[in-house]
Amino acid sequence: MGIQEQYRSEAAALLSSGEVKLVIGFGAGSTADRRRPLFARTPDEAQKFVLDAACIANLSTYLVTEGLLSDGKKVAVFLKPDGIRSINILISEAQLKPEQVVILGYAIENGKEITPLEGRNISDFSIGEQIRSLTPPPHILQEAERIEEMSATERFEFWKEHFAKCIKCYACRQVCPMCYCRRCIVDVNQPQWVSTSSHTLGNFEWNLVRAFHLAGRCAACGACDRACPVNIPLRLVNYRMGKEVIDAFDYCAGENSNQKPVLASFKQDDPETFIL
Amino acid sequence: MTRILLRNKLDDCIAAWQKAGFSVLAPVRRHEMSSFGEVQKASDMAFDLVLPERTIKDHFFPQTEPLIKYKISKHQIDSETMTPPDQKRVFFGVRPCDASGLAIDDPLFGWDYKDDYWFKRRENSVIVTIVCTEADDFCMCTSVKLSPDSAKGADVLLRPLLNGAGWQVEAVSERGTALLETISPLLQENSEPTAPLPQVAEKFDVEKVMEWLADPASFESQFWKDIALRCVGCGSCTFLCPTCHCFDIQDEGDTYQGIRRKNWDSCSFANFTMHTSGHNPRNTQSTRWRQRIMHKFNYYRGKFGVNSCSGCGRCTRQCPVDMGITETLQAISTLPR
Amino acid sequence: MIYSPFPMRVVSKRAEAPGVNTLKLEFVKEEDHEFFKANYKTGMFGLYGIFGEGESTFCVASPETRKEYIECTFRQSGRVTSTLASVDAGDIVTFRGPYGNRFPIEQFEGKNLLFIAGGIALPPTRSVIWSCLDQREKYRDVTIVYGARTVADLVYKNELDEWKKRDDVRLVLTVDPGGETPDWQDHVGFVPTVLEQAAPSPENTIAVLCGPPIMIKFTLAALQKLGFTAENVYTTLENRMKCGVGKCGRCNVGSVYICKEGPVFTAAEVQAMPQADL
Amino acid sequence: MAKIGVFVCHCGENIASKVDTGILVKSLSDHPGVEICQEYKYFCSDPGQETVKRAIREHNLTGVVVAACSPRMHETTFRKACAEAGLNPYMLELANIREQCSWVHSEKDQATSKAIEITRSLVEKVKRNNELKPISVPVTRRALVIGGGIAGIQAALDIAGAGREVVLVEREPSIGGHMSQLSETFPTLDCSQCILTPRMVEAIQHPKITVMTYSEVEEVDGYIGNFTVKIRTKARYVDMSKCTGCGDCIQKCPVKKISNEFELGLSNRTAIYTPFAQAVPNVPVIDKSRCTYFKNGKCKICEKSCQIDAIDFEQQESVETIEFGAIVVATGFQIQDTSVYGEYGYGKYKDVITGLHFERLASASGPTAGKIQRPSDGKEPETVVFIQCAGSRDPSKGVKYCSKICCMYTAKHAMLYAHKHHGSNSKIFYMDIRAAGKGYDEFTRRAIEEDEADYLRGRVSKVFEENGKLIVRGVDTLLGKPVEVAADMVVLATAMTPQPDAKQFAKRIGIGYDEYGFFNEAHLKLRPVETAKAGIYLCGACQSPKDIPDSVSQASAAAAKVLGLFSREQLEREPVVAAVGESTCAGCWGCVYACPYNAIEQKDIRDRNGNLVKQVASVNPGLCQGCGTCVTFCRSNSIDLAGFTEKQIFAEVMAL
Amino acid sequence: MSEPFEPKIVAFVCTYCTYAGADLAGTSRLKYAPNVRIVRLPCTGRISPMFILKALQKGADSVLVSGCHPGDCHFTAGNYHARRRWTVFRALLAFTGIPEERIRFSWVSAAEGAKFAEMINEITDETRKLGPFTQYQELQKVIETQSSY
Repeated sequence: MGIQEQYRSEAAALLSSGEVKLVIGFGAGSTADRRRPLFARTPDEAQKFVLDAACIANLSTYLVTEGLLSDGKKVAVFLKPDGIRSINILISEAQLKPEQVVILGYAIENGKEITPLEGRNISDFSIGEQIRSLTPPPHILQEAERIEEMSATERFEFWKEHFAKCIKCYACRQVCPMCYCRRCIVDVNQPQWVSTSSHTLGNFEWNLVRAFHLAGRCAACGACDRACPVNIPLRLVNYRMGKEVIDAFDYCAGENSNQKPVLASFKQDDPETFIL
Repeated sequence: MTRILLRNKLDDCIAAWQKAGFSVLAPVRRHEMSSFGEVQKASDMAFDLVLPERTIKDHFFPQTEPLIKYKISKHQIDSETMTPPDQKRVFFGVRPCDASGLAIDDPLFGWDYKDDYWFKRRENSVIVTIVCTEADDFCMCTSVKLSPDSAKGADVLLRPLLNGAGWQVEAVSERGTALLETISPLLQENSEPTAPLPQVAEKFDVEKVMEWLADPASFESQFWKDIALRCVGCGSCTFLCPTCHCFDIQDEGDTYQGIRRKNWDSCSFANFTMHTSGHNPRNTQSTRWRQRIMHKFNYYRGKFGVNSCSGCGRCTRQCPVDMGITETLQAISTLPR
Repeated sequence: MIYSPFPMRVVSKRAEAPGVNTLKLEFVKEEDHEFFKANYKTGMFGLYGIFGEGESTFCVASPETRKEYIECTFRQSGRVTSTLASVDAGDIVTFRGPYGNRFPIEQFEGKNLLFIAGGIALPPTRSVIWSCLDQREKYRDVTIVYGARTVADLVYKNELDEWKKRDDVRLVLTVDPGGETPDWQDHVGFVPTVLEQAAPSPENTIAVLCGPPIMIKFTLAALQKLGFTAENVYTTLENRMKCGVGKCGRCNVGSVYICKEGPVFTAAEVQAMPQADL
Repeated sequence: MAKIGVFVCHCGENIASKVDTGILVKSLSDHPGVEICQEYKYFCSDPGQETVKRAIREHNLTGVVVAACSPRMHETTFRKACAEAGLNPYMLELANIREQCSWVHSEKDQATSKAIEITRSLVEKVKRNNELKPISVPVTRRALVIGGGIAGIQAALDIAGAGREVVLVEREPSIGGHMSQLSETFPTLDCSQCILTPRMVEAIQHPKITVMTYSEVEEVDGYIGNFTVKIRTKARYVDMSKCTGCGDCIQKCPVKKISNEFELGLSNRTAIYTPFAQAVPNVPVIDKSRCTYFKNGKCKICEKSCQIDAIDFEQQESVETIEFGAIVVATGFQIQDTSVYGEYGYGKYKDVITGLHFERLASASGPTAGKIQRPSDGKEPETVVFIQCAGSRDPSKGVKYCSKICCMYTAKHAMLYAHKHHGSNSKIFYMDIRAAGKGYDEFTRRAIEEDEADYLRGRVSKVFEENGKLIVRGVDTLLGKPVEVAADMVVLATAMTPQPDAKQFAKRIGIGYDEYGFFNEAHLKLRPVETAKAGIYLCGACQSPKDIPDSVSQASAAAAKVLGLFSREQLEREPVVAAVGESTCAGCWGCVYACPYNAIEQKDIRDRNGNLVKQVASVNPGLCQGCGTCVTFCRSNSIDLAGFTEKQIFAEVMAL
Repeated sequence: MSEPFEPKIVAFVCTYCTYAGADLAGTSRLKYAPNVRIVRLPCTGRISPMFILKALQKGADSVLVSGCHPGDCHFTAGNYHARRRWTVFRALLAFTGIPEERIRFSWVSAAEGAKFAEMINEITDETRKLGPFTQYQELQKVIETQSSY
């Protein structure tokens, strides 16, 4: 039995036994290379699940849909390690109860091979070591390095050109599992900290605030980057923020599910070389 | 015998239009995004695109547009209405679907109250459409009863020559005729065959869809809840749609001055219809997706006699969760009656 | 230009109820005033604004028979209404309108009129009430049923007194149970109940009914019980709006654009709309 | 709209000489929302305040900005004025155009335009101020006194004397502190034990005082009027309720050679012991680390010797949590470790001792029963050299400050030595003689004139042993000559330093400390016994080096502060507290983690039927101190801080 | 010659330490550059990154954020939290090209009037050398005309 079949039957079993009310996985997409989120409520529907190397989306974002888990029932979800990492963060931020999430874990090796991940509950997955050593894809790393090497003026120009394109469709926010706030700061109008207009200034504000709010919380799944319809390399900023909290505070978001938020905790000897 | 414009005359053509006071906009690739942007020479243009990622709507109904500038002083507020720049523009290389989008939106912006911002830009613009020779998996113009060579919304229609050397040129409006006059020396008579149109399959039966949508019972159908499950509620489909026209009006400024702006808004956003009381008529993603489809293929038609979709397929092409109008309408057209 | 408002000077501000104020506005520019006089009909709405904060939509509460001023009554809730609530006489605000359709009061001529309003929904009703009372001779019996949660929540208290004193108007006032004060002389009870007790005849009568959705629902049922047909009951709808002129795309209920085809509808028209979109 | 009154103060010439107030007034008069703008020489004066009040009444002002000095100076003054005129006192802002403008800039036009900008931005802020009401919190009228030395005892007695309950916590087995180690006390030479012991007994017998010895404060939670304190009491292994203090157990204890800490090692003690004979409570403790039973599981001789079964080897340490309204910190000092002065030979030569050792030698209850004998061989010294400032006023090795008591106790030592030993020869190396205090200078004069103490002005460079004598080599700076004295004993006047764990302790209870570890008072001159944390007071040497009279008077002062607080049942607090917008709170609990005061709790939101809808954060206004850390953390902007709301600050910045 | 460039500096400070330190500079009559505008907050913990962005939007050429030294926070830990936020926010600004030299952080106690005065002088001088922050100010200017991409 192939992995896809194995996961289909596992999902079907979860549904038929009544253990979960819903399985969130992938189905065929509108083109051969696309996969789309698929919600199965019956064992039959579970037969439509697809699991292959094109299943790259982080489905954990659906778990924070308003009301989905309020009945206390369980939901199963197909997750890669970055999705599992998201679950850890969401649990530590009290947005999920670990007992409500059944994980159908898988990994994509070399961008091709699907391998199953052992475990069902979040506590079965110890991904701490793994994600700490995880480096972003080489092109992201190279691009980040290239930006670091620029002068401040060049960096500003680089981002200005990218942010100028932003149309404030908030796809980056909507696909992000960490953007679970029912009211986003950009929707606060008394006072209007973030301009809702999508001129470059307003876009700068929005993108900086988004990145800051994700600092120390990003699972590096890249969903925002892929979702951006105007191709802003959002991943770069998120990567840089993640690097900062590791370097400065030895904090790696989503290592486990009982972390204190990095910006709501401190050590007395946190670095402060930049403070006069 | 028809007139043709050769590719190698394009630079002269741009120069001639610029001399006539036009700025020339064409598909460009800039900063990792394709859109319509001002060009100086033919080599600035990106002809290989089936369709740019951004629509020309951007240049008629911009994502953010200053409406009124105000200054606050004691006992007085001075306001000054701002108008779009008085600049004549040629849009070169517009795809039929994008051009149609403009024509679709015209009645909305002109409905009783004329939106001066839209029409000032419309009147200052000449649309040079190039008919399609290629389509991708997402193109769906034929499904909404348009075609890869539709002249809707166009002033000039160009048909690529089979040999790739240029375009067969045809003015389809007075404005188009006038534009061609500015470049008449650059045009030549020729009977070179034009490239064949791409095959764009009809993906759904729009008549059937409209029929189902018009049925009052469909409004409360479970269908909406199921189809919209995976919608994450972003606005990318609406913002990249050549016909979506919803907007917000916002004041922005400091203590002393500011600007009232018209900004794109989206029916996908939860806050879009939220009353200050907290009541929200469209409080779930499924009701919002229903609104979008209903608006495009039922309400708009009822008001303006046309569907608010030109079949560009961007909604699906750009959707982070692979949703879109095509899938929804396909599903509707196959619903059991 | 389409989205440019008229500057308006605040003539006076009156506190109506907790969080509810009425502003009386006069035109700063004569041409704006002329435009308003030429176009305003009872039932229409406008966008009231303050530069720096934005615009907010509510009805014109003054009647079409009095076009020297615009009066508007609103509850303080968001950014714009909070600022509007803080203005004083002499301050400059803005008005954009009048927009929308109207109450067809010439069709009401020769008929009995029944006005029913709940809470903060008296303002739109008040515009029609005065438009008719100012031409009292054209109409037959006039009955006004007005209810609020508490005595304090009743708006236009002076005018209620005035209506009460008139012998050509029948005023039925009520507050919800528990909302009465020790010296309250009028009814205690919900509007539909009080309406049924007052039992106005549906014969040759037009009803104008404004209020929160829940009240509309039950009052409409009461009216139908009394024999009113949905075609003879008028109401207004309020939705979130930004442009007011049918462009911004958010106020529609089903295919109906409230800003252009409304805000005045007959109950029959409202019932034809998809109820889930209200 | 808002009607703001702006009042520009000249502060005499202090502001007016650098800021063109005329221009300031004109500019602000034209600012939107400013109803009236006036200038005056001194707005803080009575007529000035009257002007403000009149303007508030006549113009129905909705807010006031006084452009004058720092809010730290006169905010209270003008808040009062506003309140008297019927305006909520929190509808006031002070534009600081003195300390932060006129006093620090020289160019008039620059200072003027800065003053305009400062004032304008505060006008924008004040437009968005909200009417606030001070928060009332109940006061638990029970005081905690930490430290059972003379300062703590005095504070406890004073508070208890006024009828309020006190818990006195002492970490040693007995109260008494350093004073119980002293022999006679300057300047009266009355016996320290004789005056202290009655106080100790009074404290333990007082019906309103609970003495908790062998106990330490582990955790302090809460805020003024409402502290919750965790106190850990170590196991004594002797039942306090049974023990009569007969001392049989001590007599029988076989482990006898333990260096006696109280006697600074000048004598030994047993494993079960009382620190000193007059200990209060007079109940021994078993030193677990030295006790044979605890080490080997065999012995229990004390248990056998105790006729009333008071020995309890099973006793456990206990933790009690008690509510208090106020805390007096009187944790005292330690003497500096003098071994840093290798050149003085402390630690190397037995007869180089500290002043405190000398106190024990001179004490009638001490190891020598009051005889001055040198530790090495018990001989009475013929010549004693006293070295003052052995640590104090020495930035290089010791401490920068003056320990204040050493001049006096050295004179006393010389005197006691002279009284106890005929033919005594005291040589005192000093830098200055600081004898300011009632009867103090007379006292040092007596030492010199009557008791022939030989004062040599100068530093000692080296002490070394030669032929059984301690050779003290120094300089007499008055004569400008090197001197060498052959001494039998050398007494070092060591510095008073904070307790070794003072900084950790301060952090634990949330008070500030200085670079040495002495606790910070709220204001050195005007609020010397209060700390920056409301409801916590200081007395004694934990704040700075002090002698007994100073410690006692400060203790009484702290007690007066506590009693002042306890005179009210309710306490009014600044209403600068955070509040959560429950409708938008996402319940991520970041604010809960971030709050330094544990003031944020989780609250259940239920629908009409009682079903849990969601959980949101909720601020306890009693606990919130108003730092705003939670506000900044909150991503959905669901928390705001009264007095410094997002709207206010936004407006302030957008007007700059 | 055009007028010499006078930088605009906005400072966000806590009331207990740096504001008091600035007061001390005043009572000590220490002279310093008049370019700084102080916004008083209860604690550095209250200083949100949004404040800094808005100050830049309002044309600040430099922003100073200052509070109590570690261990001295009136609210015991506000400054520790603030320090973490600054570390992260500063990295973000640097990465997006907002020069580090324009956003300054400091600890100034109530006793450090002289440090405050010197620091303001230093920041003013250095900002003067950096010149106006035109790159960011340009964003504000173009919003009048900016519409389509």
